[in-house]
Amino acid sequence: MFSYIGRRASHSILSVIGLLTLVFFLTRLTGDPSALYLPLDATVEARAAFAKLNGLDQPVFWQFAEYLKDLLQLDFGQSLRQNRSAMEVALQAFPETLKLAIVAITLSTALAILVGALAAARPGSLFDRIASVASLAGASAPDFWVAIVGILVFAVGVELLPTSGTGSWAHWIMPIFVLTLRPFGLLVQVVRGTMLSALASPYIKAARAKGVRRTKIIFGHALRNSLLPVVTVAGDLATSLVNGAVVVESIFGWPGIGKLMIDAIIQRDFAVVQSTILVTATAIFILNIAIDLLYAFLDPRIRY
Amino acid sequence: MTSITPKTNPTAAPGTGRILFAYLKRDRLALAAAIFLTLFVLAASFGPWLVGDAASRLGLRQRNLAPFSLEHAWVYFLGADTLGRPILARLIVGAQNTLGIAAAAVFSSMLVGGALGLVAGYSERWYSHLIQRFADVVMSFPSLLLALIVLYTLGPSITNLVIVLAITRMPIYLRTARAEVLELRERMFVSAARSMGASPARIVLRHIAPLVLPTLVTISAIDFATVILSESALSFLGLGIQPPDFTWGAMVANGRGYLSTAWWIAFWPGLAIMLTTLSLNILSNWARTVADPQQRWRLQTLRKAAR
Amino acid sequence: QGAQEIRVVLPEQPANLEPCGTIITNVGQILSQNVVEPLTVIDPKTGQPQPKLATEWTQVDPTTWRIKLREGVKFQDGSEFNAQAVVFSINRMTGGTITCSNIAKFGDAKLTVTAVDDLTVEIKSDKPQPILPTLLSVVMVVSPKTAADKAVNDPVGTGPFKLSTFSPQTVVLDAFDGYWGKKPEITRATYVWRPESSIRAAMVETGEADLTPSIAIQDASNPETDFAYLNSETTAIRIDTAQPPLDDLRVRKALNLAIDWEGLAQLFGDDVKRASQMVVPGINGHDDALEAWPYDPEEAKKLLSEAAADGVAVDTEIKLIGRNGIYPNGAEAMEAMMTMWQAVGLNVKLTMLDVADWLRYLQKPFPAERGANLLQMMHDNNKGDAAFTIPIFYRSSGNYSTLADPALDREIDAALAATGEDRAKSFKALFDKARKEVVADIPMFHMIGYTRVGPRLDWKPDITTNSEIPLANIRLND
Amino acid sequence: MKNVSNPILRIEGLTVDFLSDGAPVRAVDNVSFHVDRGETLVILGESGSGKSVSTSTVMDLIDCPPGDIVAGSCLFDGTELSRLDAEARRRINGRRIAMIFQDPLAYLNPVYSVGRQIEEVFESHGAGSGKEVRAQVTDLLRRVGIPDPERRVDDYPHQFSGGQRQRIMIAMAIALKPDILIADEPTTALDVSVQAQILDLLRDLQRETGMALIMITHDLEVAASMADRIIVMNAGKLVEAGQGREVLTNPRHAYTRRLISALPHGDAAETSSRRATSIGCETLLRVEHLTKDYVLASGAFAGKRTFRAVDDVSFEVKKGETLGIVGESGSGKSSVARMLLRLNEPSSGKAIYAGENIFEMSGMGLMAFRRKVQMVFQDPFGSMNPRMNVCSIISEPWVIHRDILPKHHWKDRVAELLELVGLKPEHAERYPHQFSGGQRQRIAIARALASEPQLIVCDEAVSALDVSIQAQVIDLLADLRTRLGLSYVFITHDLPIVRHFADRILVMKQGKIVEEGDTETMFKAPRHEYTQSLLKAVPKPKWLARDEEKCVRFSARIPR
Ligand SMILES: Nc1ncnc2c1ncn2[C@@H]1O[C@H](COP(=O)(O)OP(=O)(O)OP(=O)(O)O)[C@@H](O)[C@H]1O
Ligand SMILES: Nc1ncnc2c1ncn2[C@@H]1O[C@H](COP(=O)(O)OP(=O)(O)OP(=O)(O)O)[C@@H](O)[C@H]1O
Ligand SMILES: [Mg+2]
Ligand SMILES: [Mg+2]
Repeated sequence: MFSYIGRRASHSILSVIGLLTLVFFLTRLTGDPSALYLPLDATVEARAAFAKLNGLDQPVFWQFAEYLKDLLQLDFGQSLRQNRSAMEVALQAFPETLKLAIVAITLSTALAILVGALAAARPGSLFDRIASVASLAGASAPDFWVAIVGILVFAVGVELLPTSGTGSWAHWIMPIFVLTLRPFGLLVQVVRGTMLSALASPYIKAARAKGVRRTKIIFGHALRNSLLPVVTVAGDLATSLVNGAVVVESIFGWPGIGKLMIDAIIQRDFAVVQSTILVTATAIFILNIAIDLLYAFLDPRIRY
Repeated sequence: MTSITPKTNPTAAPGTGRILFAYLKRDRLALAAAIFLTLFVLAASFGPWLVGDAASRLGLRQRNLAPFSLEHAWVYFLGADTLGRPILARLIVGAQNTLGIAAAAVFSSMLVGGALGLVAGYSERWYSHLIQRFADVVMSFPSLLLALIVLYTLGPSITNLVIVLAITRMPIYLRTARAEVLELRERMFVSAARSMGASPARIVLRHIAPLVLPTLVTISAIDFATVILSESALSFLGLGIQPPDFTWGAMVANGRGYLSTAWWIAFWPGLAIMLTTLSLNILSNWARTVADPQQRWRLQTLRKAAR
Repeated sequence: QGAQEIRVVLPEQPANLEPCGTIITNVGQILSQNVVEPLTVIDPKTGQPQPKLATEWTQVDPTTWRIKLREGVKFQDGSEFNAQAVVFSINRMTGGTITCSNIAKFGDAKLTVTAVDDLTVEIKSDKPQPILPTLLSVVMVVSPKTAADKAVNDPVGTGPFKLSTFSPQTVVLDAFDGYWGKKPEITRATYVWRPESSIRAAMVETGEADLTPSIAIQDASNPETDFAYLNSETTAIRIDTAQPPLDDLRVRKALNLAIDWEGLAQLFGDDVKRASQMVVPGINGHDDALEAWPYDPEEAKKLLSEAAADGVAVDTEIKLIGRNGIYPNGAEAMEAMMTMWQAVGLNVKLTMLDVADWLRYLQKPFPAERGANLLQMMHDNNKGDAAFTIPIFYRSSGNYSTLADPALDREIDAALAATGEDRAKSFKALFDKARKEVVADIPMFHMIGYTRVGPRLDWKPDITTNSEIPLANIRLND
Repeated sequence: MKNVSNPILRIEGLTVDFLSDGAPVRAVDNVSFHVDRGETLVILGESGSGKSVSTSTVMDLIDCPPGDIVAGSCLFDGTELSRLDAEARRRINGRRIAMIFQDPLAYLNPVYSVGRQIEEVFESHGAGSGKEVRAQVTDLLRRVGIPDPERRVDDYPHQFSGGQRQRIMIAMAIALKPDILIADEPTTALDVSVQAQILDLLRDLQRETGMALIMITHDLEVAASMADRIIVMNAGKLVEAGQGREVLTNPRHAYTRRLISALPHGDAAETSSRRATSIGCETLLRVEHLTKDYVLASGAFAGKRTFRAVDDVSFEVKKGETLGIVGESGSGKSSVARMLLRLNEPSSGKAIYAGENIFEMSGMGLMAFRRKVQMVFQDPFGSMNPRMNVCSIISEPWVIHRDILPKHHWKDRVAELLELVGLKPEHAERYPHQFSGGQRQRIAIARALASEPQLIVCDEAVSALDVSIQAQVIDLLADLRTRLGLSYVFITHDLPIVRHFADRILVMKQGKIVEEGDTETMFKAPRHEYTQSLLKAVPKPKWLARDEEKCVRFSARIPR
């Protein structure tokens, strides 16, 4: 087990290094930041001066060597735009995203398991149909649509919630709601599907013969046996949330890493792109290791 | 062994198509979904030919025309968009690009992701690890950055758009397939197949894949909506579909600024996306039932004995 | 939120608060005139420079200006405002050790600043600078304690407000007690940002905020709170005159004539003004008498068939290059124009690009294999003088220019060197020529901005609102 | 002695159908029986005759639809079960009526430790929790003969042998000392000595609590030793009912008579034995010093323990020979079989098949080997893909090895194979879950035969078959051996069968071979004391015990 974790960790570190290398070279194929950073009417000399000042005039391999050298001293570069250390910028934004992601994924997984399991317990019933249609409608609605309409209704219309921003618990409600919809819809379907197969298994009959309560049969026996795909899909959704929920972050003014990363990419603020990817990739690799360990915990037949 | 006694009564089995149709008729919701999707596909095939001109005709003086007015031609029944073009006609014409791109992206990500996931789950060799770390890397790679890179290196085209969309959606199929395989490969019938000499390919494709597929199809049905919506975000960068061509996703994005003043611009294409996703899901649930011998009775006409 | 505190919602987060970047909208709207002050300010009505930290200026000779500074001014960190501080600020700007956006306004001019006495400086330039006082409106004076070799996020200036917080969510400015001028009514201003126009409008509506600039036209639905103002932006399409068939004057004219301008104006609201030239009224050099191109598809078709008869390949594919998010409804406008051009028989194809990609076409050096192309652009001249417009577009050395006409270049150089009445007249003549003889662009509209101002505030936006929102000018309705 | 007028369970006119697109399948047809407190009712019957279905109905385990209870009433202790609501029914299940399932491998939840699954019975009925329950659980495991129960409670089902899992199932069923215990083939996977221990346990329980026992079995000896009354079912119908002794010694219905006469005859075995007549001298398979250690890690982070399941096993199989492997449940028989098929890697040792070490084969060699060696798994249900119908299951070897049979013959050949193992050709379209335990076992055999192998490893291949079908299948296997020179490794607990069918016998205990030899010699003069105890541990008829006669064998026709 521990040797497995060690092996996974070393593979993952290698992969992150590979990822960073890839990002470094590929981002530099996407255009010249000086054109974006300077005003449109800046002169050619001004742009050349800018490139020189920021080392962009060097050959890419040289820049990469410099980058590696700095990395060894835990210097992740300066943000061109923000006049700050790029890693500082990323680390400041990441917790905000993480908070949202954790709440959203926990909530949606818990709710989806509940709803999906109950739907699977009575396939074709009214509850099943309503749950399916409602969750799918939520999952396929554009997130900005839900967010803006939500604000127009709940903040402007009935004035129950603040429009946006951070601060009180009330500020959490709408962002979380928007973030929960898609994971919820997808997970309800996955739970329902895998549960249907699990409920037809002989061990469910055995549990019934033992007189196990129905809720326990559903949630203890059938669900537990169908958790593998559920955990995987939830993990994948968590990953996309960890990568940042751009729409929610920008609409609600949530200072997360998603918007930061998008802005940095659009503005070719390379140091920030690299730092944010390093932060989120680390989180994602750790998450995936945790999920793989969870497999072994959930199903004793799986051994690494 | 014992001599073969050929029997000559191959009871003419009703064609699989007929059986499937009978199953479809038993599930009203699935039937409705199938009809609905057929309509969409028909719209996608014949729409441009029917209302193609109307869909691109400017009407700057009837910008954001409200829906349900009968004063204008029928194509304006659902209102007009920000350039006064009839939304209904645009929905019909946009179906082709939308469904085409989404289907291509979802299908290829499911195929590639699923296949890699099956390999990664079944094999314990080095490439299994390689595939998994590859998935991790793809997951950590921002899709927007990928899109930009593709745009700058390969240039804008619909194929490249599909490639980007497919790559970004792929890890979920890969990881889900792998997770299921991890459990399935420990099952006895896999051992049995192995003991009969089935090659790994056969075991994976014939024995494991059919049990993994339903989950992948469920995910893909919802991914359809995701892909349609994210497609418009990537088109915004200049990758892929460009005006005057458009998709439902682009129509939704177009109405973003008008949610409080002209709700219909984003609403109708959003509804179309939602209905497509819903239909695909209902059909995928139906297919899951058909494919599972233990559930299939739900779609059969159970003839009870007289009592 | 106290009685004298206000909250402003901006469309975008300022990436930094470097005072040398105040020409960037979201930096300028926070810092300019609030935290840091320039030497001069431009009068929005006349386009002429007015005193701020400089009180008087005289041109000693064509390349030298002498400037008198205001007395009794202190920086927010307590340092004294004097000639040394001005020298420091200008050197910091031009020194090349930090990346300074504002310097772009000076073009390739080289400046040397010397302190004559405690409250007088002398500015020398390598070339004649007839509009130096106008240029000084982008020179933000910062405390000499500011780091000279790196961009900062904690600007210290002489303005009525000092920066107290800059976090990823807010910027907070507090009134500065030692301000030299009139004490503002507002004691604290909090800035937040939301990109979605409808959300910003909603925030003012619900009272979560008091002011938001640049809301979309469709959100400006309440005449009580929503004010339109002519901003300094002019939209246009640049015609690449170097590429056939666009090198033919008839084709370029036809491009202008084929657009249903009235219809197109629907996209930008009732208050938008049809443009005949690249600068807005009020800018020195704007020609009020110049007529914009009319809508005349028949004439356009005729011109095209004439050109075709002369062997011009009018059916060559012409790329219309748009930029996503350039201005509200920008993509729709491109789609509409493409359709109209197609209607007169031009083979125009639209490509919408992201900024970085679009920039390659905008700025020199242009991509080699660019083919016939039309480029969507927006020009913002809020600095009062056509000198910030004409050379870039029409001089062969101009950064955006596709022209190469030595005669025209000479005319432009002469106009730039002129002063007073002469200057305005030469600029007008140039705009006239550009519209009628050169036709290197398709001016579209002078754009309108909308600002929503909450009922607590007594304030109206004007042409400068895109670059600054001076809090000191805001009154409170009790 | 027994209060006949007030039976604890009375079933009246039970008729059960299974519905699908086609005509309904009638599984149980107008069956009535009853069982009294403290009584043992044995249900005998042909495989697929509806025994499991009718008893499952009592537990409300038939899903309706696709099941359809056409008619019938089920009176438990005076209450009509079908009228109870779900909660009342739940409270009866497990506490008052308990069931041991026929197929113990599939009926345990793979993701919970066995201890937890037994504890669950207590928890579900509010019969305690925590430490005390755990103590009871280990005690139960000890009583059903799981070695080292304290350590093994936390292991998972897949870490137990077939027989051990069956005993775990039994422990689960008797946990709350139910009023009625329905035991569906409770000892098929158990060797005779463990079987005796379990049967004793059940008897003790009956004595202690007055439990009624409904026992479904194929083993006539077990039936004789347990039954107060016997009912016999055939093709869904009840064909005979009566006191145990009467039915067994004086059968009236034709099927019953056939059943009893189909028993392998002891003395006659000498003449009508199914042993090979000519064994080649060619060695087909030679196993040398085979050893298997399992890693037991109960928690994700717990340290490793290993357990030696197979310990230095060596033997030989000649062409045309049947090697019987008998032994204690959990002694490593299935482990050996799985290694021979290269499904598990051995910890050490060699197995030479036709001159090549199985464990070093790869690529085409392995493929060729797998064509020639087939296995019938102890768990037939698990060994079939639930998504494939019988036709594709049986024809799978032909898909894999294209040269066996041309495609247009497949359908006919499937029908033929089904008939050979006593099933009907129309069963080809059904799916594994639609069969009875014995039927599935026969499908597994048909599949093994389909690839025309040289060696078949049969792991409890006929344990769920009633004697008549068993005889038919054994005849078939013997016939193939004679005609085609097939060899068998025949793992079983059923001593009469090995005696009847095997040429040589291996006896295993705790992973080691304790005795090896010629069948007759072994039965006549067992050397090892375990073998001796095996041969002695034959159940004796109940009526003889009750009549306190001396320990005389129930039937002189079955000498042991
Ligand atoms: N789900 C089902 N669908 C259709 N037929 C079924 C189903 N389950 C059982 N049957 C059929 O019902 C009949 C009775 O099955 P049952 O399991 O009761 O047999 P059994 O007497 O227990 O046999 P065995 O001794 O082999 O276990 C069999 O012919 C079987 O094929
Ligand atoms: N995967 C496993 N992990 C740990 N222990 C195992 C595993 N499989 C089997 N065992 C143990 O190995 C021993 C031998 O098991 P095996 O299945 O070979 O027994 P068997 O002789 O076939 O018994 P039975 O007659 O009951 O089927 C048993 O004690 C069992 O508990
Ligand atoms: Mg049975
Ligand atoms: Mg076994």
